[in-house]
This record gives sequence, structure tokens and C-alpha cells, in this order.
Amino acid sequence: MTVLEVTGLNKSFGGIKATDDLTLTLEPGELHAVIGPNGAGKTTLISQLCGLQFPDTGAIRFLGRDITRMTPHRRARMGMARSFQITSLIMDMSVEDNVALAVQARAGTSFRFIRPARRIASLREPARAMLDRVGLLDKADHPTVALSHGEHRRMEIAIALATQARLMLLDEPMAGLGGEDAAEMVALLRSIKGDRTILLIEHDMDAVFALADRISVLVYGHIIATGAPDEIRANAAVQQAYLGED
Amino acid sequence: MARKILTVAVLAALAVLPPVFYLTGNAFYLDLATRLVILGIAAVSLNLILGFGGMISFGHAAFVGLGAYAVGIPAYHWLYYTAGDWAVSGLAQIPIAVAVTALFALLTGLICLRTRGVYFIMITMAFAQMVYYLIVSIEEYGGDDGLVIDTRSQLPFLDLDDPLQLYGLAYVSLLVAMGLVAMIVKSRFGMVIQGAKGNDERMRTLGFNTYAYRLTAYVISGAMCGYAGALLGNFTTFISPEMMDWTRSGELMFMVILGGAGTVLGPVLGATVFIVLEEVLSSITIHWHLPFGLMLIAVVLFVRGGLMGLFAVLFGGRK
Amino acid sequence: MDLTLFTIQLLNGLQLGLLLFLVASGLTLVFGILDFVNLAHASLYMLGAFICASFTLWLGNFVWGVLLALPVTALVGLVVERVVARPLYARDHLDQVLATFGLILVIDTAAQLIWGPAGIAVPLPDWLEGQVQIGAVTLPSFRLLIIGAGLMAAAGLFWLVNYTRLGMLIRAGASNRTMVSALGIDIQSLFALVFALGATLAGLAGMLIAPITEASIGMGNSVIITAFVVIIVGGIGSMKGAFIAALMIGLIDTLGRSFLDDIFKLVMSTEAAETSAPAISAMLIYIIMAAVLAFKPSGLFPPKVR
Amino acid sequence: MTRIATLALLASVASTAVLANEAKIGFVTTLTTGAAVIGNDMKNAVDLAIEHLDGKAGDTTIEVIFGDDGFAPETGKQVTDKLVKQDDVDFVAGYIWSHVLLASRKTVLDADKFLISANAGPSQIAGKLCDPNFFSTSWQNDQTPMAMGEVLNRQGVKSLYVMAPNYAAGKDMVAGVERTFEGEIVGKDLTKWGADAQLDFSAELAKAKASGADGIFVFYPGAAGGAFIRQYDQAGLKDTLPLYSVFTVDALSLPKLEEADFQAVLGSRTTQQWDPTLDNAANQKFVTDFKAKYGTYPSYYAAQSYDAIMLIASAIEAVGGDMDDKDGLRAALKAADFDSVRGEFSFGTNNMPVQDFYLREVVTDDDGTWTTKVVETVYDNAVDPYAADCKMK
Repeated sequence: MTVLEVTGLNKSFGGIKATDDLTLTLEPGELHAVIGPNGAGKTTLISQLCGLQFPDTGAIRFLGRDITRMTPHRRARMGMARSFQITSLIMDMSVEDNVALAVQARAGTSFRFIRPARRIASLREPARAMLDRVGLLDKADHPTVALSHGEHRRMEIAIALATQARLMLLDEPMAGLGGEDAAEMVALLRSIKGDRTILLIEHDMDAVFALADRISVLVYGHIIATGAPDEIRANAAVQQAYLGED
Repeated sequence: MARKILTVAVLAALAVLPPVFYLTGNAFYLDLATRLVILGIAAVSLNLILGFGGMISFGHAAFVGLGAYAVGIPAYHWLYYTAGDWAVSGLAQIPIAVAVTALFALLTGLICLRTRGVYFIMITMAFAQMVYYLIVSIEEYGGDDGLVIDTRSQLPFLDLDDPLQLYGLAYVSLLVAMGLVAMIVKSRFGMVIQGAKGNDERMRTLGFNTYAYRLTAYVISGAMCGYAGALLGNFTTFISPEMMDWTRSGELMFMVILGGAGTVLGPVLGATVFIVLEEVLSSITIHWHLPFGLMLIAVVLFVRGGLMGLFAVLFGGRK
Repeated sequence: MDLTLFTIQLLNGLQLGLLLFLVASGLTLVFGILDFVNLAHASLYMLGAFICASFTLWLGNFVWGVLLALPVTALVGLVVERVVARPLYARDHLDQVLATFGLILVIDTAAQLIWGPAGIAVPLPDWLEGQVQIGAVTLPSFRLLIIGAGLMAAAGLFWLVNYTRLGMLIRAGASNRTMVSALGIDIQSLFALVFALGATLAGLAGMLIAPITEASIGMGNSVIITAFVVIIVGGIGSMKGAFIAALMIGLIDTLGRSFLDDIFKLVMSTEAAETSAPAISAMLIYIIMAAVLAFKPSGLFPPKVR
Repeated sequence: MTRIATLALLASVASTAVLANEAKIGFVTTLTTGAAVIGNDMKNAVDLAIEHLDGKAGDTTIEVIFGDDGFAPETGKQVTDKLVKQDDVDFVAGYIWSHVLLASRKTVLDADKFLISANAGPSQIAGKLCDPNFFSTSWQNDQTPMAMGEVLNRQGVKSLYVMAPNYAAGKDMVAGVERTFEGEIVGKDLTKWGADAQLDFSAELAKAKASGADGIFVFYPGAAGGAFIRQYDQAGLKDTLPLYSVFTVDALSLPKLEEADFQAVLGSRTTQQWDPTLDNAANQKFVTDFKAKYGTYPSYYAAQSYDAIMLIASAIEAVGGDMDDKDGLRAALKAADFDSVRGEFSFGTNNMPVQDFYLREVVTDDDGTWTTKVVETVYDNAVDPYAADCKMK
């Protein structure tokens, strides 16, 4: 079954079209990248996918169900996870607490008032496992605010993983990463690939072409081309509209 | 560790000093301590949503007032009409106070929590103002003049007319309130509201219906404040809409911030310093609002994290 | 219903609304641009009234009193900005609420120490004392003056915000602070200027009300909450919102006070109407605010997303 | 436990010994906020009374401790608590506001001390809540407006517009005038009161004018009074809608109105149980010395406060300074054996004054100062309407 199916999505802000008749599908297990120049409407797209904004018209189907007007937390419970372009962690909590909250989100209701959450092994152990996977286990007890930018990006991945999501929406995970950090992130994403369905929104072309199964090119809110990396590289319209400028 | 010592020291001082004052003929200081402890409970419960949940309620005095009226109104009917003896029983009054304030928190929270930031600050205040004017308009219950509660709550094994027993009840209630808040903030529920304070969008995309969690926290906090109000009514034996004035809500907020928001002991410390300062300054000059206001500004400008923050800087307490 | 009375009440509501606008516009400017919650805004309203009253009694003329009091109030605003507000711009709203709450206590007490607790009645020149007859409607001339002054101030503000360089910076500052500082504008002076402007507007409102109600200690406390209701209903930072909400609140409050009991008498007993009408009309503006926020959590005219 | 009891006993013995030559009076009033203008006037009168007494009642030194209620019942109660429990005063006097008095009442009476109201007169305290240890040197809320209602009848006023703040005393005042006024009340406005009280009465005045009433009755104490008269003047109602007020025009508002030259108030009428022109020796001394010392006419608040101190002093003297002789003090207070500035003075069964009420008019005195003078006596030896509800004999 198709994981995500977006048809005819439109969204405008005061006359400016941020999303223009956008159509997109994600097949199970694929890593689908969306690229596009600045201001192409990538973040608006992801906000609509995760439910922080609603489209003006069009439909979004997730795992066969229409979620166009569903609230973010209900989408999340259906198995959609999102990482933020600008690091969006709970800074005054520890690294492990951040990830444990993601585990907790999957572990039934949190209207539980008595047992101390930090002593519940079924929350802490998976969280530590995820931190191990992204190489941050030794920083588990640190306050999040004390970590570096690269480490924050990796925490975002750990959190997305911890939610056990069927679909991960990754909003520029490489943003602001250089050299070693970037290489580590590519390796990390490659290790996840195949495990989960991933929609990757990214600026870093090297990373996109190294990781993606399919690529969609977004210009002025409209997808002008979709295909395998080689097809996109060869596409004249894409080169003109996007790669040419780069 | 240092923080634990401080907590024990403050609570021990509150347990021992006021009764000693009373027994040595300084009854007034026991009164002062009773007021302090009761307002401490209100501040502790405000702190649950303000300090831990990031919801800046500027209308918490309304809960205190409603709690007090929930004690006063049945007692009034018992005194002047034919309400049964249940009406002066604390076993009825206190549950009524808690239920009424919880319900009020639920109804107003449904609307308030749709808003954010300054809108939230102001709409909580608006609801408190509505209650204020509502009570003012009910002539039967004294309106603006307030209501004298001639009979305190009747409780088994306790005589609230005895200042020492009343203080004991308030003090134990404070311990329970602090324990409850400490338990709640460490629980899974507490992690969610703290997470939502830090980053609401993140929590929602993780799958938490943060609105429901905030609302629950708001109701718990309101009900605890209502309980404090029931105690306050018993203590002052007089209730008036004045208790719900927006400046009273401001004072509660100040206690929390002064002591240290987001800490369990902070609000108690804040209430203590507030009450003592008020007493000391007002006995020096009737224009005590001037130095008091200056101190308030200075605390905000220079003492970040309140007294608990200051303490942490001085003695290296763990955050 | 008596049409003449209704017209008079409309004008009275307009006058109240315009006074509210003067206070609320400064509040919303400071709030929208500086992101600063100033509970003590209405203390400047009170100070404006007292300063003007002192000058008026000293010079024997209200108009001179106002003209002299305006710059003095602006100066007070600058001092408050420098000493209390500026260190708090980067802080969260809670700190600002508390510090300015403290400022109210300080200014109220200081005013009592300077001017005494009694308050000052402000005399008007003879040409403002009388009444004006327009058709069947008689209005005190001073109230007409308030309406005129309020409309002029509103127009001036509208012009300032929409057609001047300063206004452009103000609007830009509201939506994108970093951009303005990137343009090489001294953002600190801009903020100080905006704060002083807000203080002056609030002071002017105080000066205009003083001949009606006297300058009195604590007069600010009665207006600050209403002013906040206005800007919350209008949408914080929106001048248009503040204007419309101020007129709305002014009219609703006045008409509620005038006609609510008559309306209630249609559906309930006279006695019930007489007790419930004052209570409801006192609560009316809060009920409206709650209703607006229930449906539009960011007010009627939320400024564009930052 | 025995040890503590012994200590307490010793302490009480010791305190009796000290107190034999000293009596303490706590005086609660409003010394901050805008209402402090009233409190200061009362404090001035108390200071003058102590001066006239030379600080002594008989051989007993009188000490007065002032407390500020901040215009809030809760604060007033706290201050009273402190006076009673910490300062251990023998009498607590003062109280401008009904709600502050009601809030503080229990503290004083439970401690078996004497409570003397120098202004507030809520109906409860005159009726159901009357107490042998409570006395008033002022009036019951309803009485002054009742006298005004009577005046209106005598002047042939047929229809009346009524305005008052929407709080308990305001409603009492309205009830009082309705109790005696025989004409028709054509309109009534209860305006917002409290911390954000309504001071702009444009809408109400417009309604009052449109109602076509013969006169307007108002009750606006403190700063609101000045504001009301100002707007009444601006609205040009002086000739069409004569003003009849209670507790609105007084010696506190008149100097301000005079300074701002608001002529409309001259000639307006108000009822009261006292006036600076009352012709008795105590009053002449009080008014002359008050003016000499403070430069203004005393207000009725001041007169009542002065009487409160004189009443207490007469009781202390009667028991020879023995503050433990509660029965003696009570009887002496009840006897009211002192020269009141209002002239003839006695207490009714409920310990409220039985006294005359006068109609006063705002006039200019020989020095050109605005003040009031008595026009006629409305009631002789009036008893308040709640006395019957009081169970005391």
C-alpha cells in the first residue's frame, strides 16, 4: 500500500501561492527526497503533511486514510514522525528525557500521575538504545542545550526513530552541518534507510543524490519533476529551473 | 543535596517556630504563619502550571476566592436559613470547594488554553474579573461588603477555632500539596506538561494532545487553589470579592517567581519572604508599597531564577 | 426608545472609545513592536493627568497645561524606558508583567507622596465649560473636544504609521526586528521613541479625562485592564484592531450601562432587571473578550505572522 | 505545660500592673490610596482630640496606634488582628468602610475588647450582629438618606432620579431614600465601584436628564463625589435637575471644588447628623482649633473620630483607668457621658447613636471659604430602623 498520497494540494498566504497543485506519493520503504530552491515551499509542504497547517484545497492520505484535516498529534499516533529544520528540541530537558518522551508517546496514555517517569525501564531502555544508534549514548544525561549543533541534528533522528514511525518527515537534517558531522549524518540516514519510509527535504545535493531512491523537484510550490536520481540529473527542465542556478 | 537541606530547614522552621511564638504569647505571629502557609499552598499549585507547565495564569486569585465562598455560602445558609448541619461540616465544604474550582477551571480552561502567550495571561485575568463582578453583584452574599463566616468548618478530631490546630491542618496540607506537585511533575504526565512548556509543537508532532494535558494540569492546579481558598476562608472567617482582585493574582505570581518558578520549594520560600517583607515594611512606613515595588523590580531584573536560583548560585544546588 | 437619548449615548460611547484608543494605541505599539508587556502603561496616564493638573493650576489655563504636560510626560516615558523597560526587552512576558506590576506600586505611591492622596480637580476655561446644542442633542462642549482630539490623534497615528519613514520602520520593526537592525537603524533609539510616543498618548488621555473625573491616585488601575481588553480583542500590535476594538468596547460599555436594564425589563421582573443589569454591564467587556478569544484566539485583527 | 501556664500568668499580672496607668487605642482607617484623604482627616481629628485631652483620661495616659486598612477588608482585618493580638490595645476605633468593619468585627469582639465605629454603619451591625462591646459615634447607613427622602417630601419633589455606586453601602443609601421618599423614582443607576470604579457618568447623566425628574439624588463618597459634581456642572443640569446628595459634598471635596471654581455645588443640599456651624461649646472649640491647626474645615469623618476618642476617654476616666473592669467600661461607654460635637447624644438599645439629622446647604463663609451651614432640622432624636432586629435590651 502507498504510504503517503498527496493530491492537488494548494495553500496560499495573502495571495502568494506557497503550495500550488502539488501531487506526491511515497511507496513503502523508499527514501524520497524533495529538493528545490529557497522559497520553493518546502517547509510549508512539510507543515501541511504533519498537520501544523491545513491546506486550502487538496487531499493528503496516509496509510490509506484521509488525514487532510487531522490534528498533528493524531497523525503522529498513526505513525508519522517529523524532524524540524530549525532544531526543535526541549532544551531545558536532558538528552535522554527528550528521546524518552518520544518513546512515551508510543507507550499508551500519559495520563499517569504516580510513578516517576525516569524510573520506568520500558521508557528509558528504548530511549538509550536509540541514543546508542545515533552515537549519543555517552551524552544521555547532559542537558540538551549543552550539545553541539551536529549532535542536536542526530537527536532529531533518534527522536524520529523512537516514535516507531512508519513515515519519517525529515526537514533538512543536514542543515548547518559541515565536514565530519555531515558525513556522520549521511551514514546514519543510510543505516535507517529501508527500515522506514522517509520523506527527506534537503538542500545538500551530494547527500540527496547519495541517499534518495526517488527525487521530486519543487519550484514555486509546484513539483516539476519526479524520478530516480539519474533521471532528475538528466532532466532539462530541472537543470534550467534549479540546478542551473546553483 | 544542598537543596534538600534547605527544604528540610524551611519546612522544619515552619513546623516549629509559629507554635513556639504562639505559646510564648505572640499569637499574632501564628496568624501570620497561617496566612503564609495557606498562600504557600496556593502558590505551590499555581507553580504547577506556571513553573512546570509554562501557563502564566493571571487569574488564580479567582480560584482562591471561589474556594473561600464555597465554604462561606453553605455556612451562611446554615446560619440564616435552614440548611442542615452538613453545611458547616468540612467534610462537605472542602469537597464542594474543590469540585467547584475544578469545574470552573475546566470550563474556563477549555477557552483559555486555546490561546497562547499574552493572550493567555489576559484571558485568565478576564475570567477572574468576571467572577469578581459576579460575586459583587450577589447582594445575598454580601456583594462588595463580603461575607462574615461566623462558624468555621466542623471536622472530626479537629477544632479549627483553635489557632494551633488550624495551623497544623494548613501546615500538613502544605506538605501534601508539595508532595503532590513533586510527584506529578516527575510522573509521565509531568514530563508531558514540562515538554509542552519547552516546545509545544514538538510535543504535538510526537503524538501528544498537549491541549488535554495542559487542561488537566490547569484543573488540578485550580482545584488545589480552591482547597487553599477553603482554608483561607476558615482562617480569616471573612470573605470578600477583594480576594479575587487582579492584584491578588499578581501577588501569587510574584510569590512563585520570587521563590523560583519550576521548583517545588520555591513558591513556599517566595510566600514566606513576601509575607514577612510585607509585615516588616508596613510596620516601618505606611508607604511601604514604594520600597516593596522597587524590590519587586530589582528581583526581576537581578535575581534570575528567584531565591532558589540565588541559592543554587551560592551553594551549588543541583538543578 | 428615545432617539435623542440614543444619539447622546452613541456620542458618549464614541468619546469613551476614543479615550480608550489613546491608551490602547500606545499599549499596542509598545507591545507589538517592542514585544513588551507594560502593566504600568496606565501609570503614565495617571502621571499625565497629575502633571497637567499641576501646570493648569499654576498657569491658570488648561490648554497651556496640556501643551506643557505633553513633553514632560514624554520625558517621563523615556526615563521609564531607559531604567525599567530596556533591560527587560529580551526577557519573557512573565518578567515584564512582574516588573511593571512593581512599577505601578512605585509610581502610585510616589504620586501620593508628591501630590497627596486627595486628587486634583482641573478647571476648564469658560469656552469649554458650557454645552453645545446640535439639533435636539445637548452635549457638554468639553466632551465634544475629547471626541475631536481623539479623532485627530487617531488620524495622526494612522498617518504616522502608514505614511512616514518612522512609521515604515515601526511596521518593519514589528514584523522583522533583525531586518531593521540590519538596515543600520539604531533600534534602541527607535524603541525609546516608540515607548515615549506610547507614554505621551496615554498621558494625553489622562489629561483629557482629568477635567471630568479629576486627577486621582490609582486612576490608572481602572483603565489599564480595559485597555488590555481592547488590545487583546483587537489583536496585539494591530493599530486598526485597537481602534475598532476601542470604539466597540466604548460603545458596548456605554450602551450597556444605558439600556441594559430597560432591555432586561422586557424579559424579567423590574427588580431582577435592576439587580442583574449593573452586574452584567460590569462584566460585559470581559464576556466579549472571552467570546472573541474563544473563536479567534489571536484577536479580531491578528497582525501578520512574524 | 504548667511552666508555660505559670509564665502566662506572670505575664498577665505584669501587664495589669503596667496598664493601670496606660490605655491603648487602636485606630484603623485608610492612610494610603486615594481614600487616604478621608483617613488623614480622621487621623488629624484624633490627634486634636488627644491634644485637647492633654494625652490623658483622668490619670491614665492614652496611647493611640494607627493602622492602615489600604481600602481593603482583608488588609483591614490583618491590621486589626495585629492591634488586638500583638499591640494588645483596649479599644479598636475608626473604620470608614462597612466591609472593613464587618471583616474586622469578630477579631475585636472575640478578644473581649471594645469596638467603636467612627464612620461605617452597616445594617447588620445595628441589627442582627449587634454586640454589647460595639458602639458607634456615627450613624446607621440608611439614616442619612432617609432624612434626605423626608426633605424631598417637604420640598414637594414629586419625581426623583437616583444614582449610587453598585456596592452594599450604595444599595443601603438607595434603600434609605426609597424608604421615606413618597414621590416616584423615575430612574435608577447603580454604577461600577471598586478598584476600577466608573468615574465618567456621561451616560447616566444623559439618562437622568431625559427622565424629566424633579431632582437627582446621589451618593458618591470620596473622589467619585468631586468627579460627579464636575460632570453635573458640565452637563448644565443645575437649573433643570437640582442635586440632593448624601456623603458626596463634604469638607474634603469642597476645598478642591473651590480651587477649581466649580460653582455648581454652591447651594446644593445634603443631610447629615453634624455640621461645623452647630452651636455648642464642644463643637465651636473643635472646629476653631481644627481650622487653626490644619487650615481647613473638619469633615464629618473628623467630627465622628473626635467624638470616638472623647467617648473612650470618658469611659476610661469613669473606671479610674482600670482597664480590666470591662463591665465598668461597658456601662460608661453606654452612658455616653461626654460633650459630643453634635450636641445632645445618647445610645439606643443597639449602641447606635440616637441623634438629630439636619439639612445642610453649601455656602460661602465670611472668609469666602466654601462650607456648609444648617438649614433646618429634619429629624429629632432619630432611632435607626434596624434597632428592632437587635436582641440586646
